[in-house]
Amino acid sequence: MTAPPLLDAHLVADRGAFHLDARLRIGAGEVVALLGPNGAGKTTALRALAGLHPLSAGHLTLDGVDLDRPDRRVWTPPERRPVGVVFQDYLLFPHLSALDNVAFGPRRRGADRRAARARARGWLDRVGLGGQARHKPRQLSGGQAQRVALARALAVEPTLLLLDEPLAALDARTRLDTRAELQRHLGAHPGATLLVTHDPLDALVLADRLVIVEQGRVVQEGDAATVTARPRTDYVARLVGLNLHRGHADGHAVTVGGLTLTTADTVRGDAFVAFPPAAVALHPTRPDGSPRNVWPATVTGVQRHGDNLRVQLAGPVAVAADVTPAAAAHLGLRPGQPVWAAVKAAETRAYPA
Amino acid sequence: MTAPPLLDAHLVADRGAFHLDARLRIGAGEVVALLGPNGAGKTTALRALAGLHPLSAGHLTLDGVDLDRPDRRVWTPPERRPVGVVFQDYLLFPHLSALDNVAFGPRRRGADRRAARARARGWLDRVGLGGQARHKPRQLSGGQAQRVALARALAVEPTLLLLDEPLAALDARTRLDTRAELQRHLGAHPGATLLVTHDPLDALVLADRLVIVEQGRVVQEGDAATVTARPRTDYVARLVGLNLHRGHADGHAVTVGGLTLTTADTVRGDAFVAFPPAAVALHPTRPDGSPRNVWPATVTGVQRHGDNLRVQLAGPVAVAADVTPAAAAHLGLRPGQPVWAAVKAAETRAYPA
Amino acid sequence: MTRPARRRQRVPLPLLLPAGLGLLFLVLPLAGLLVRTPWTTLPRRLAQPGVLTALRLSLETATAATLLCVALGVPLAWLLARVEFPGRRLVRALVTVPLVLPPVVGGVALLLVFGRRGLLGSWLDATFGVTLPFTTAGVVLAEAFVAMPFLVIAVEGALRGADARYEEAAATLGAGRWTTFTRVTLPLVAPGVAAGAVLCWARALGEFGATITFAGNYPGRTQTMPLAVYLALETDVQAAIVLSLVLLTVSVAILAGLRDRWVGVT
Amino acid sequence: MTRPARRRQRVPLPLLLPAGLGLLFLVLPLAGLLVRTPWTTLPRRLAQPGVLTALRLSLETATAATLLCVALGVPLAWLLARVEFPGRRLVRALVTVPLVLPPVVGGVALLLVFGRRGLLGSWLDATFGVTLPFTTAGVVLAEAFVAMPFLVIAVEGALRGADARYEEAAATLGAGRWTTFTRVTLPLVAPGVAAGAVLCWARALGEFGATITFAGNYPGRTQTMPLAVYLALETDVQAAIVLSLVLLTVSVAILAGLRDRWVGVT
Amino acid sequence: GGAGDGSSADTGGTVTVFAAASLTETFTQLGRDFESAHPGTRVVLNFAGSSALATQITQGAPADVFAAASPATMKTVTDAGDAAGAPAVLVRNQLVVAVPEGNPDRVGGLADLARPGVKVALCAEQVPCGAAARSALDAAGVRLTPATLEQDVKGALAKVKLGEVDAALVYRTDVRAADGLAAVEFPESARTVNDYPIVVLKHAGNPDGARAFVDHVRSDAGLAVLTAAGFQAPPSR
Ligand SMILES: Nc1ncnc2c1ncn2[C@@H]1O[C@H](COP(=O)(O)OP(=O)(O)OP(=O)(O)O)[C@@H](O)[C@H]1O
Ligand SMILES: Nc1ncnc2c1ncn2[C@@H]1O[C@H](COP(=O)(O)OP(=O)(O)OP(=O)(O)O)[C@@H](O)[C@H]1O
Ligand SMILES: [Mg+2]
Ligand SMILES: [Mg+2]
Repeated sequence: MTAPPLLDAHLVADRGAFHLDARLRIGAGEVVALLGPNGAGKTTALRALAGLHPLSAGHLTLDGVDLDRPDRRVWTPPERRPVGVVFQDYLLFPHLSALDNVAFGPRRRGADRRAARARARGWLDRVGLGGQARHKPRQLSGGQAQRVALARALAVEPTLLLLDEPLAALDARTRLDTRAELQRHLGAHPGATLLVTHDPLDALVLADRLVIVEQGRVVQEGDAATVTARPRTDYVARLVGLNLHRGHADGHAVTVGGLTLTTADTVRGDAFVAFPPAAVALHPTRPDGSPRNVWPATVTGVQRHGDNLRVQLAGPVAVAADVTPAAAAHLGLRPGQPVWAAVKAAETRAYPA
Repeated sequence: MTAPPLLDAHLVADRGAFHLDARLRIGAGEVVALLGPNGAGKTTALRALAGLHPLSAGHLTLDGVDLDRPDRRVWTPPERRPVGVVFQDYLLFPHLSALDNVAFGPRRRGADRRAARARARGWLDRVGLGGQARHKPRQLSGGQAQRVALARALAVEPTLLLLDEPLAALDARTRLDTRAELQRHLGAHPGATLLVTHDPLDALVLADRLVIVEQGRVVQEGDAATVTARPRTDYVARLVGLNLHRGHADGHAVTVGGLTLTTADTVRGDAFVAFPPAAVALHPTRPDGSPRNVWPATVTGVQRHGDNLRVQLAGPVAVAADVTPAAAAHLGLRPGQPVWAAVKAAETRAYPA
Repeated sequence: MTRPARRRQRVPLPLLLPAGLGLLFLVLPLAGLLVRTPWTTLPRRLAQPGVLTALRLSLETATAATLLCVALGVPLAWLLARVEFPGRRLVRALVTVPLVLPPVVGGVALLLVFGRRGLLGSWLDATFGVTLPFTTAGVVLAEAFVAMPFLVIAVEGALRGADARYEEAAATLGAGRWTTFTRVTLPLVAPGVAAGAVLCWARALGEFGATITFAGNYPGRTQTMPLAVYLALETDVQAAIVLSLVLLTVSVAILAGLRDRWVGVT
Repeated sequence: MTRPARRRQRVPLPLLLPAGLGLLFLVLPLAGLLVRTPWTTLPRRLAQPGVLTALRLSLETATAATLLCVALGVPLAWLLARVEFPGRRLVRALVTVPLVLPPVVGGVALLLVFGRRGLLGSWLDATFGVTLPFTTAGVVLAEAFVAMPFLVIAVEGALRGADARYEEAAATLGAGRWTTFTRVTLPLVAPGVAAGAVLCWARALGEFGATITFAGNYPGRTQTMPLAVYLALETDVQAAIVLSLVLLTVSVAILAGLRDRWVGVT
Repeated sequence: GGAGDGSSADTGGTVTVFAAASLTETFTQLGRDFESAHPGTRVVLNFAGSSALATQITQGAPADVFAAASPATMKTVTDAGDAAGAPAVLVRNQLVVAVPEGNPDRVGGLADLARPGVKVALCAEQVPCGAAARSALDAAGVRLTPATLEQDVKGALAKVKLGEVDAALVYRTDVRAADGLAAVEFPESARTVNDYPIVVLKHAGNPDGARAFVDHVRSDAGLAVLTAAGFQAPPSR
């Protein structure tokens, strides 16, 4: 992007002992997913953007306007920010019907009662709750409430849309519909969107770019392809389902712990090496043949994982391997059993750390 | 099972205009997942099992003991039921530390303070929150709170364990760990488990059997393989990612709407036919060759779906098709465009309705 | 809020026993009064001309005082609950002053401020020709002074109990503090306001000391039921009992008629 | 509860204005009293022997009355909030009786029940040799009678506002109703109980009519500060003002010293 | 209860006296005098409104002596059979017009109270000072609309003191006790004297002490204390 991003923020904030220090830029029409483990500071960042948590330093510029600038004592109250929020635990007004909850924002932003209600009705229909318009929040199931919250935030058509786990409480079917709906809306609207989510699928489907925070710091960011192909932390690796190890590379060889892995990529210096659990083949005895990376390991755990079994292995490097139930039966896997692990060089990826 | 199931229940209950009427049987050590769209009555069923919502008819027998029998005016209060519950929105006691929340159950079930705390500490460690033992619930992030709730319910080691979306708020990484933890615990404990979830993956990984409710009724049940292979309602079909149609079968031919589909299976009479979106091939012109089922269709929508694109098609039957971005670029898909859809008979599954 | 739908309510004895004792303690004295009520002469006593006038005046002034308390007390409670300012703790303690002050002294204090020679009263008199003592408005003022702490404390408690994150949600939807207050906060704490208003109303209805001291006692103008009761006590305990019972019956009937609205059942 | 951490608190005028007026209304009379306080003779007046005794007695009896109210009133509030029984609405209205009853009549009613010739009193006297009127215990009783409604109503409101689903969660963890009450419900509504207890204590501290009627006016035994104020008013308004200020200062200091604990700030 | 040993013939122990609030100062003094005259005896005083005291006594309050501010309240006690013997008149009190010091409105008699612009506080007719005021005004043929009908003398006095009214009809003793006020005597007051009766109670725990106390307050020394406060000696003396 050559144009300045719609949102340009450097969020520095404290919450008890927790310290957040994260830079965020989101372009017009761009959807950024904020991912991170529990307690990483995602909600705190979102609250800071909404004006609900003060910045202690840094800045927040939206559409060229400085909303927050602690050094210059500039601060904009939440109600004056063109920001819409879907909260993690709904926060639907209990005394208002679903319709009036959704109409609340348009009403406050100047629409008359009738227009606000008409707009709200449209949004309720779009999230599939046209029939529940008169229901009070306590008469809605968890998922219905979440969808009303979504409609309420979308109804103000904000420049910056913030969503804290907007799809978490939806059932698989509704989730698909609402995700598609959300995707359509996000595609249509010119503002910036920040989506806090735990679900990598939501992030991959909805977001143009991923920002990953851990312990208040941005640890990785980039588009889905880069992040999924080249995770840089354990958390990201598990998120995208890869084994990740950090070691020292010298051309096609990366030394990790006591093991040297041969990789297809060429790197030098500190490097990561990543490979999917499905790429790890298990053998009862040392295998011959093409796999260049072979090492003895010990089974420490076996869990069902989808149609396959995921096997945890200890050894020179700790890795996870996915095997089919048939293969598992053949190997007779149980904790403590020694096996040989093999990974083809072609299935590994190495990149600078 | 020849032995009577540990839990044998016929839950009939009313909640406003909503009527629940569901039979549930869970064997010792068995894990049943209760799936259904928002508002289907999952939480209501769970509350009835816990004794928090009265049955209006039916019965509830656990381990041979009648806990609920409205016809004989038998009713057991929640605190006397050997039942543990993880609530959908945590309900951690705000005035107690995480440790004391978890110790609450053991304490009430007779352990002395020291023993209860020791047990609680063990459970907190197992859900990865040993360091947060002294935190009050409001100092925990959403996901941390959920994990404490999980530990609290598990700490009473109940005969019947009820979980209302126990993993919904967990991030992908913790979810994997906690799911594995949960699976280990469920595998070890001799009681029955009912798991309400929206996540088909949770259900497939954790549950031995799936029960699907819609509008208060059980619409399908069975093990994962059966349910995923032979969905019987739209909801289930979308849950497991299949196109599903109901029609009339006559041997290898099933007539659905105006279309007759050739299937590999042989059925007669009312029948379902199911096939995955990935099995639907799209062509710009009528294809020649092996696929036996070919029909003209119109694109109504295209969404990203993982690495692929999911294309919604109208025509004699409405189906979804998954295509690679490359194929989509080749076809130049946009809404309104006519295409030809083709499905190989070998990729369809037909079974009696 | 969802309430537990437990089929059979078993009430534990350690709760039932003190609850019953408490109820007995509150209700027995009433029974004592009823036993002493001169039932035969009751109709004659009730028919006396002053009774109805005093009752009407009592209900009117108590209601007016409650409205005044709500109008001033709810914003004050909001200020105490939601805005941090230096000295807040002291202000909160000062709010309880009328509660602790013996009402007669409260009346004297009101005279010192609003009386003919009072700090504000002399100015009010000179500027607007308004005198408050010995008027019905004075009764309302005296009752409001004594009853306001109940409203403020009850509403502040309700505000603190309410989840302030709803107000955050309202702010993100574009509502300023005032709109948030009227559209979100007030409806959320409505049960607390109702409970406070009931306390306030009941206290105003029973007010005696500040009223007689500040507003005096003149039938039809400032003589409320409690004043009539006290005067009756001077000569005839039974007449006082009858008047008290009238006051009680009317107020209990009104409160019971409000259904559960004033305790937050929606 | 999370409180909004808004950087600059802008207080809307339509809230600030009535709040300020309300505060002024509550505090101005106090200023009036201070203006009239005879500062020069203050030390001499305060040094008089009865003052300290009456103050101590007031604080002790008000505290004892509050404890009694909490012990009986919290279970009663729980019963009203959580158990459905026929006539609940009437019982709830009856709880407000001592609020509306003019306190002197309340004292008469207490005499009719607990007096030596009263319904229960004669039995108590004959069986246990216990007489309550004209004793310090009688003061506590009279104050508790007058103050209990504040506690019951405040706590019931808090109970209804509390999310009953926590109690359900406790039940599923094996807690019976009593354990749930002590371990979950009480801690959850602790702010409400504290607010109610403060109202109750302040009301008991200012109690006059029921006390002088039921317990008499014996220095050292039943003469609390409000009674001393009343007697001082017979001869000397300034002495009464001084005594009232002593009472106020002590109570405001105690309430301010409780920090914000009694309004539910944890 | 504060009763001493009733069977003993001496006055030892405690004498519990229920006295009208308007006797607070004089009876406190008299109690102290009595104690020094009878070492070993304690006088416990309970001051309140006469009617409240009467109610307490008829409800079995442990009292030895009752000194009321009006014959009417005394009558409720004697009617209930709680008095031992007939009450004696202790002192009398006379109505005056209380005005602020310096008498700014130049009130000279009852007739001046009816002048327009003069605000007057009276006691309500249910209490002795109100009944007395009514008969005094009737006797003087003065018709006036008071600003307020106070429940007791104290209330009426407070209103004069704080300047809310310009004059009030109260007892002489009350004006004497308060500073900043002046009393305007008027001839009709002779007809409206109010008697303070005193009696030993039937259920007295210490009847001998009670009698001794009554004798003490009715003695010349006792009366001196009372008249010093503005009371008049009863006619029989
Ligand atoms: N009210 C609070 N007081 C003190 N610390 C808090 C508070 N709320 C959260 N924290 C701490 O701040 C950190 C960040 O919390 P935050 O809610 O932003 O995390 P999150 O990334 O949103 O987590 P989750 O995925 O669980 O929602 C956590 O470590 C948490 O312990
Ligand atoms: N308190 C209530 N009063 C009346 N109706 C209610 C109440 N709570 C829920 N319902 C209705 O009962 C039905 C079942 O709700 P329930 O909470 O059991 O659904 P659920 O399957 O758990 O949904 P979700 O997946 O959204 O949690 C819904 O249709 C809902 O509208
Ligand atoms: Mg969060
Ligand atoms: Mg649910």
